[in-house]
Amino acid sequence: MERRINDEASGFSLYIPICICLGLLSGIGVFTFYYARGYSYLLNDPEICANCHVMNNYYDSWIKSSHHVVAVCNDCHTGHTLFTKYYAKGRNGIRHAVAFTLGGFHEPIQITEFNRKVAENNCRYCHQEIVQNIDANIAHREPLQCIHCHFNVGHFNY
Amino acid sequence: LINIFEKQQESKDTFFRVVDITDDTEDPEIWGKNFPIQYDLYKKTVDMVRTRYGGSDALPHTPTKNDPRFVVSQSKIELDPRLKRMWAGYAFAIDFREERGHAYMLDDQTFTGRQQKPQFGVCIHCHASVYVPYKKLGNGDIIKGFEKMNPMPYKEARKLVSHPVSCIDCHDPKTMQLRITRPAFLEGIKVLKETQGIKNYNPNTMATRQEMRTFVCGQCHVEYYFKGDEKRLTYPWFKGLEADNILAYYDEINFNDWEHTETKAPMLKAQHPEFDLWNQGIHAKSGVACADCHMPYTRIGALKVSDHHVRSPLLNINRACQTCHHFSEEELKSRVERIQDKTTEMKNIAMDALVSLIDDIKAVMDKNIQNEKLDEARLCQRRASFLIDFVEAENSTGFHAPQEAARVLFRAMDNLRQGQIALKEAISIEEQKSLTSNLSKTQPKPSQS
Amino acid sequence: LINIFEKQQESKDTFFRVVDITDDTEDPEIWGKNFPIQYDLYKKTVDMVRTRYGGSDALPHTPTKNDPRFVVSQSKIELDPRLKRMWAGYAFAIDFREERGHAYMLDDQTFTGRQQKPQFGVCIHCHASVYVPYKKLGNGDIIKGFEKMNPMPYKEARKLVSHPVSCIDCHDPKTMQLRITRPAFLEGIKVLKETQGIKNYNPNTMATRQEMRTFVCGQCHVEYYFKGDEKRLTYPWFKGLEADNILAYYDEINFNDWEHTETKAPMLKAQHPEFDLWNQGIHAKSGVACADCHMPYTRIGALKVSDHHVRSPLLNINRACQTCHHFSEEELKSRVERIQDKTTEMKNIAMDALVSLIDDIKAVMDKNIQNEKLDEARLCQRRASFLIDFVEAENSTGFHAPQEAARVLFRAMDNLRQGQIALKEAISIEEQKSLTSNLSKTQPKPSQS
Ligand code: HEC
Ligand code: HEC
Ligand code: HEC
Ligand code: HEC
Ligand code: HEC
Ligand code: HEC
Ligand code: HEC
Ligand code: HEC
Ligand code: HEC
Ligand code: HEC
Ligand code: HEC
Ligand code: HEC
Ligand code: HEC
Ligand code: HEC
Ligand SMILES: [Ca+2]
Ligand SMILES: [Ca+2]
Repeated sequence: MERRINDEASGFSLYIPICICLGLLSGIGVFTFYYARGYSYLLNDPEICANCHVMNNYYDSWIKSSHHVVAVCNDCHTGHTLFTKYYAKGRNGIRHAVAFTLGGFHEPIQITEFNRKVAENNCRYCHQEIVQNIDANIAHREPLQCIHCHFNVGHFNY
Repeated sequence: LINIFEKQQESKDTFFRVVDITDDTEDPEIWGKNFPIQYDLYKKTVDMVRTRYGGSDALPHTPTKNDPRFVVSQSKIELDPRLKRMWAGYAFAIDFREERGHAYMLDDQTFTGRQQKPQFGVCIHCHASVYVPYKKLGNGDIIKGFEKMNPMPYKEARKLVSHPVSCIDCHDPKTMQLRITRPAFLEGIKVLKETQGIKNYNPNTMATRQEMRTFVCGQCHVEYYFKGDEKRLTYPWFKGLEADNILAYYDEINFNDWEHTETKAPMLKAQHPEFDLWNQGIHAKSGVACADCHMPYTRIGALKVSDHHVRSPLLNINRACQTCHHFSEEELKSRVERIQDKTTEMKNIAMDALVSLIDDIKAVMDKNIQNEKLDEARLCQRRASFLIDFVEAENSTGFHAPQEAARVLFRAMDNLRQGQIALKEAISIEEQKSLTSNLSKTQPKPSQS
Repeated sequence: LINIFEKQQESKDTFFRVVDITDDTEDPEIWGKNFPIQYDLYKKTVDMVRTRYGGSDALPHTPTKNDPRFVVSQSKIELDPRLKRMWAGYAFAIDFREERGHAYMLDDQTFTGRQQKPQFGVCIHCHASVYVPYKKLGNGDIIKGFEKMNPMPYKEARKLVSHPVSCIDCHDPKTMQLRITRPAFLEGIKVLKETQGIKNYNPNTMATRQEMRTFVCGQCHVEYYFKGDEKRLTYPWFKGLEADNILAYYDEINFNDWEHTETKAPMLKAQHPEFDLWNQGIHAKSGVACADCHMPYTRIGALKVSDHHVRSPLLNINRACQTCHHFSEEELKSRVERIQDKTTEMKNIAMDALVSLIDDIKAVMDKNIQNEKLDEARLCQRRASFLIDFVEAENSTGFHAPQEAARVLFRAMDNLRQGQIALKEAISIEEQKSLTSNLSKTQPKPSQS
């Protein structure tokens, strides 16, 4: 199966965007990041994600999802270790702010391989106990993808 | 950066009514003043782009007195001459082309070669903006207008209309809600719901919004026939929507579209049963409407609008499909084409089998054989031909309901098999006859003595 | 930073090993000590529950010397006697029952009426835990063991095995990873991948985990035949997995299962091509594995475990389907049954048509007609019979690939039509002959003068 995944930003090419990010922190970069509320990523309130109309669908259906009482956007979309949390936030905040400003991103939005791994890792972070048996006890080259079966636990996809 | 300001403005604004639109505003350009985005998209239906089985090819055409069109779409009967044998003696054997965008519906009907045979006002029901003309003709009553226009000579009725399907045909000008304006659909859906035990069904008051997103299309994308001399446009849903139900209904009222010139079989023609076939599919069962795929929401700035550029979803996969299916464009395209390839494989085998039945019936007729078994073979031709046509004329090449389309072709093939058996029997009966008649010749009959 | 994703590496081997399991541990009860939940579920495959087209009926059976079973499942050939005509002269016409849970696989094979005809060790490949026996027989080499057991008389080989499919047949005892243990599948999938340009394919090293969740089932749920006198179990995937590919392969090597006693046609039998048909369906294209539906995860206490009670998903819809399809259980059940009803409708029409071709071939043979056209009719019977059987023997009643199953039946129907035409010609040829011979009778031949 060919799942709809944004092939851009293959999981681990981490340093490049960081440099870009530092670069952007000067001049219009700052303005964009500020005005387009890229900093939303640095906060934890889902409403802030919904600052961007392109995020509204996700916000609206997250409200209806089984998880809205237990997980906010960042519980799934940023890492749970301090570094990965702010790394992912910064990285996405800038990418999305830029994309939002300049437009030209694929719609419906597609999660990147990097962010899918982040999200599924967060599934495991919370559901470690219940899935260890199917996840850890079966040695294999790669684990099963949670979203193969649970593709809209957090929200529907648009 | 201005970009951002705009984006945040957009998200707030709702449309202002520049002009006032009434229930008599026929011209889409006027509606366009209030709804410029939808109007611009609507005008795009002039585009002609090909997909593997759909869309349309833009072919240059040298204008003639009878046909002033500069561009036409590809001729299906030239691409597949077997269709001419299938329809021998019927107008479709003269001219039948790939359908294209809504913008062309009125011209393509006015100038089709099929006009060489006399046509009637009833045709216009699905090829023009008739809501206002019907009202005028019926002094405010569209049903009366409908009944008046149906039997008119086509040329005469044609003078009464001036636009292809337009805003007023699908929308209530006050609320912009969807509205059914086509008498034949109002009557057809009422009959259908009755078979399901629902009395006096009226979509404009009883249908959900999601249902309306299909019904507006079902006004035209359906199999139909003309009832009686008043040429009343009728949707044959008295026993149900499936191909077999419709065939059974035509057999019962023994309705024929024409007599086959080669075999003298009483024939039926099927036309664009998109609504009929879609109803048998998994998308219908899942409540997925025509508009979901053919007019998907598309984001213009901060606004979400229905894409009024009605076209093949394969030209717009990300909006038409990916909101529900999380697979790549290529993958989704290949899924559709895989379904369509299989439908086409079956259709081709069935078409060859149909042509050979036609040949074999003729061969038997040439032997001056004439008996009830031959008539049985003709009935098999009639049924097989209608069932094959049901899939051939349905424009999704099976996608709207893959298994059902295959089942219909399977049924056709069974009829073609029975037709061959009937011919075998027709011959052997004849031999019995000739044998006995030979015998009787040899013995002098009492009468002769 | 390197281990953002360290989580999944953590905490392997969280279950304690009560006993030590080696690569020679055949008895599932011993595995059950380490994995009590899976073992308890595994034992549940003795349950017999009916669905509209699947599951199985528990029928009481009075034990006899040859068949000591107290309970059997319903006999398909009694429920549909047309199958006896279809298979006239073949063991399946003696006894063919609805399949049931894994727990019965060894007994059902040992005591089937089909044992009245001589059977061989090859049968056991898919009906018992053969991994350890193969290893012993081949002194550590399962391929050698496989080759030795295949040609043995069944009774003799039967003594070497003692369990139905067991843990060791699907799992590597060290890692609990899925593992392919069946020589015929290893060889079959290698051949298949070669047709797709992949050399030396080995699922145990090259397949993804998700693929393995299908392959372990594909070891047995496939069409097969016995090659040569060494009775090597072979999966006919040399031209591909589709029914047509397999038929073309059998025709090419002109392989026959038996000769039809009524028509003398060279026949083929299809058996349980679940893996073959599933591959043509949308679920396969979407990466949905057998285990996803037939062994869905089920929550036991604080753990998710694979439901080792392998059975019809319709008996477990909420887990088998609802994680992916957010529709009610009734709705999902009705979707499956709607697909199955249509498959069954087509299958029934095709079966009747097959029986009438058999009758008609016999009728022609009774007239002592014997010519190449009659042989052609026999070939049509062979092909139609195999294609119908492909759908009849496939145990999802079309669900695994609805459009494809319909296409296969359509192909069968085309062969039945051609068979009737061939018979028509067979007769007319004969008449030509008799005519000319009559003529020659009337005129004295030179030789006679
Ligand atoms: C500045 C506007 C904006 C805000 C605020 C915003 N997003 Fe986004 N987001 C976007 C845009 C634009 C895209 C599409 C980018 C692309 O596809 O390249 C996107 C894409 C995404 C994606 C998928 C693409 C990927 O990178 O994997 C995720 C996940 C996501 N956003 C989550 C969030 C979360 C969580 C928040 C709040 C913490 C948030 N967004 C806040 C504009 C925004
Ligand atoms: C329970 C976990 C969870 C929560 C909570 C969650 N998401 Fe997601 N999100 C996911 C997963 C998993 C995916 C990948 C889905 C897929 O590709 O099928 C995803 C994908 C996305 C995408 C990309 C669209 C796509 O289909 O790939 C966006 C945008 C997004 N999320 C935004 C948000 C926003 C905004 C919020 C909060 C309102 C949110 N998410 C809350 C798990 C979650
Ligand atoms: C912040 C912690 C957290 C994260 C991250 C998280 N979950 Fe959950 N999830 C929970 C809790 C707590 C519940 C129980 C709440 C309930 O039963 O409704 C739950 C419930 C569920 C359920 C059962 C209810 C349902 O929706 O069927 C599923 C399945 C599930 N999670 C899957 C996932 C997957 C897949 C992901 C990653 C995409 C994920 N979770 C991410 C905390 C989390
Ligand atoms: C092959 C399909 C499949 C995959 C892959 C899968 N799950 Fe599940 N999951 C299920 C099914 C089926 C259930 C329902 C079990 C039940 O209801 O007994 C379930 C249930 C759950 C639950 C809810 C248990 C409960 O009832 O509270 C959680 C949490 C969960 N899964 C998390 C995950 C996570 C995290 C992953 C990835 C590591 C994952 N699943 C991968 C099929 C899957
Ligand atoms: C699930 C999506 C979906 C739904 C719902 C759907 N269609 Fe389609 N339709 C398609 C696809 C895909 C094609 C094939 C297009 C092609 O071959 O290029 C198609 C083809 C067509 C065509 C021929 C288009 C062409 O380019 O020649 C017409 C007309 C059509 N559909 C009308 C309808 C009507 C009317 C309805 C509702 C009764 C409907 N469709 C419902 C997806 C859909
Ligand atoms: C008033 C009648 C009418 C209505 C209402 C109508 N159509 Fe059509 N449609 C037509 C006609 C006529 C054509 C063929 C035009 C031509 O070939 O000149 C057509 C063509 C099409 C095509 C083929 C375009 C192509 O490129 O081949 C699609 C797709 C289509 N319609 C979909 C729809 C959908 C979806 C709806 C409802 C939202 C709808 N139609 C409503 C009459 C109608
Ligand atoms: C019930 C609605 C309806 C009626 C009545 C109707 N049409 Fe159409 N017509 C359609 C639709 C929908 C299409 C596009 C789908 C297709 O071409 O299969 C179409 C396509 C056409 C086309 C373009 C494709 C082709 O066939 O060459 C012509 C020409 C045409 N119609 C002529 C006529 C004529 C002449 C009549 C009267 C005898 C007529 N139509 C009556 C709905 C209708
Ligand atoms: C063939 C049918 C059809 C025609 C003709 C048509 N529309 Fe629509 N229109 C629709 C459908 C379907 C919707 C979606 C309605 C809904 O979701 O309830 C829609 C929605 C709309 C909306 C609501 C906002 C949106 O985009 O969803 C507006 C405004 C609109 N149309 C304007 C127009 C105008 C202006 C015209 C003429 C230029 C027009 N329509 C012609 C079928 C049509
Ligand atoms: C509004 C949601 C929606 C849209 C839009 C949609 N689908 Fe589907 N599709 C479904 C549902 C629901 C099913 C039934 C299976 C399921 O439950 O996932 C389905 C099933 C299918 C199947 C398998 C059934 C079959 O007939 O073989 C295919 C293929 C498919 N869709 C393709 C498409 C394509 C291509 C498009 C765009 C032209 C499309 N779908 C648009 C919801 C949708
Ligand atoms: C998407 C879900 C799904 C997948 C994937 C799937 N099946 Fe099935 N299977 C079904 C359904 C539904 C039935 C029909 C059950 C019934 O009629 O009761 C079925 C029936 C069967 C049966 C007959 C069961 C009975 O009760 O008689 C067998 C054997 C079978 N499948 C094997 C397989 C194998 C082997 C695979 C993988 C190659 C597979 N299935 C993949 C859903 C699935
Ligand atoms: C070693 C061979 C073998 C393997 C491996 C195997 N099966 Fe079977 N399966 C059988 C046999 C033999 C039967 C019939 C047993 C009987 O009728 O006595 C059967 C029966 C079934 C049935 C029918 C149950 C019923 O109630 O009718 C299902 C469903 C099924 N298998 C699914 C699977 C799935 C899913 C897998 C993989 C996870 C699998 N099988 C692996 C040989 C096998
Ligand atoms: C390639 C694997 C395979 C081989 C080899 C095989 N079987 Fe089976 N057998 C199955 C599967 C899978 C089922 C369950 C599905 C079905 O019954 O259609 C089954 C079911 C059966 C059943 C129960 C249903 C019925 O047919 O009454 C009997 C008895 C049986 N097999 C006997 C035999 C005999 C005898 C042989 C040797 C000639 C044999 N099998 C060889 C895989 C195999
Ligand atoms: C017909 C094949 C088959 C047989 C026999 C079988 N299993 Fe499994 N087993 C599977 C499949 C498929 C999985 C899922 C593996 C995966 O997801 O990678 C599995 C998973 C497991 C797991 C991992 C945890 C889980 O539940 O997913 C354990 C432990 C296990 N099986 C134990 C056993 C034991 C003990 C037996 C014997 C009593 C057994 N299995 C027999 C097919 C089988
Ligand atoms: C792991 C996910 C998954 C599971 C489990 C699953 N399906 Fe599906 N199913 C799909 C996907 C993906 C499609 C393709 C259409 C789409 O993209 O939604 C599909 C398509 C379908 C369709 C439409 C295609 C067709 O063949 O008509 C039906 C019906 C269906 N599934 C029923 C079922 C049933 C019943 C079960 C349980 C026995 C089941 N599915 C289990 C993912 C799944
Ligand atoms: Ca077209
Ligand atoms: Ca069964």
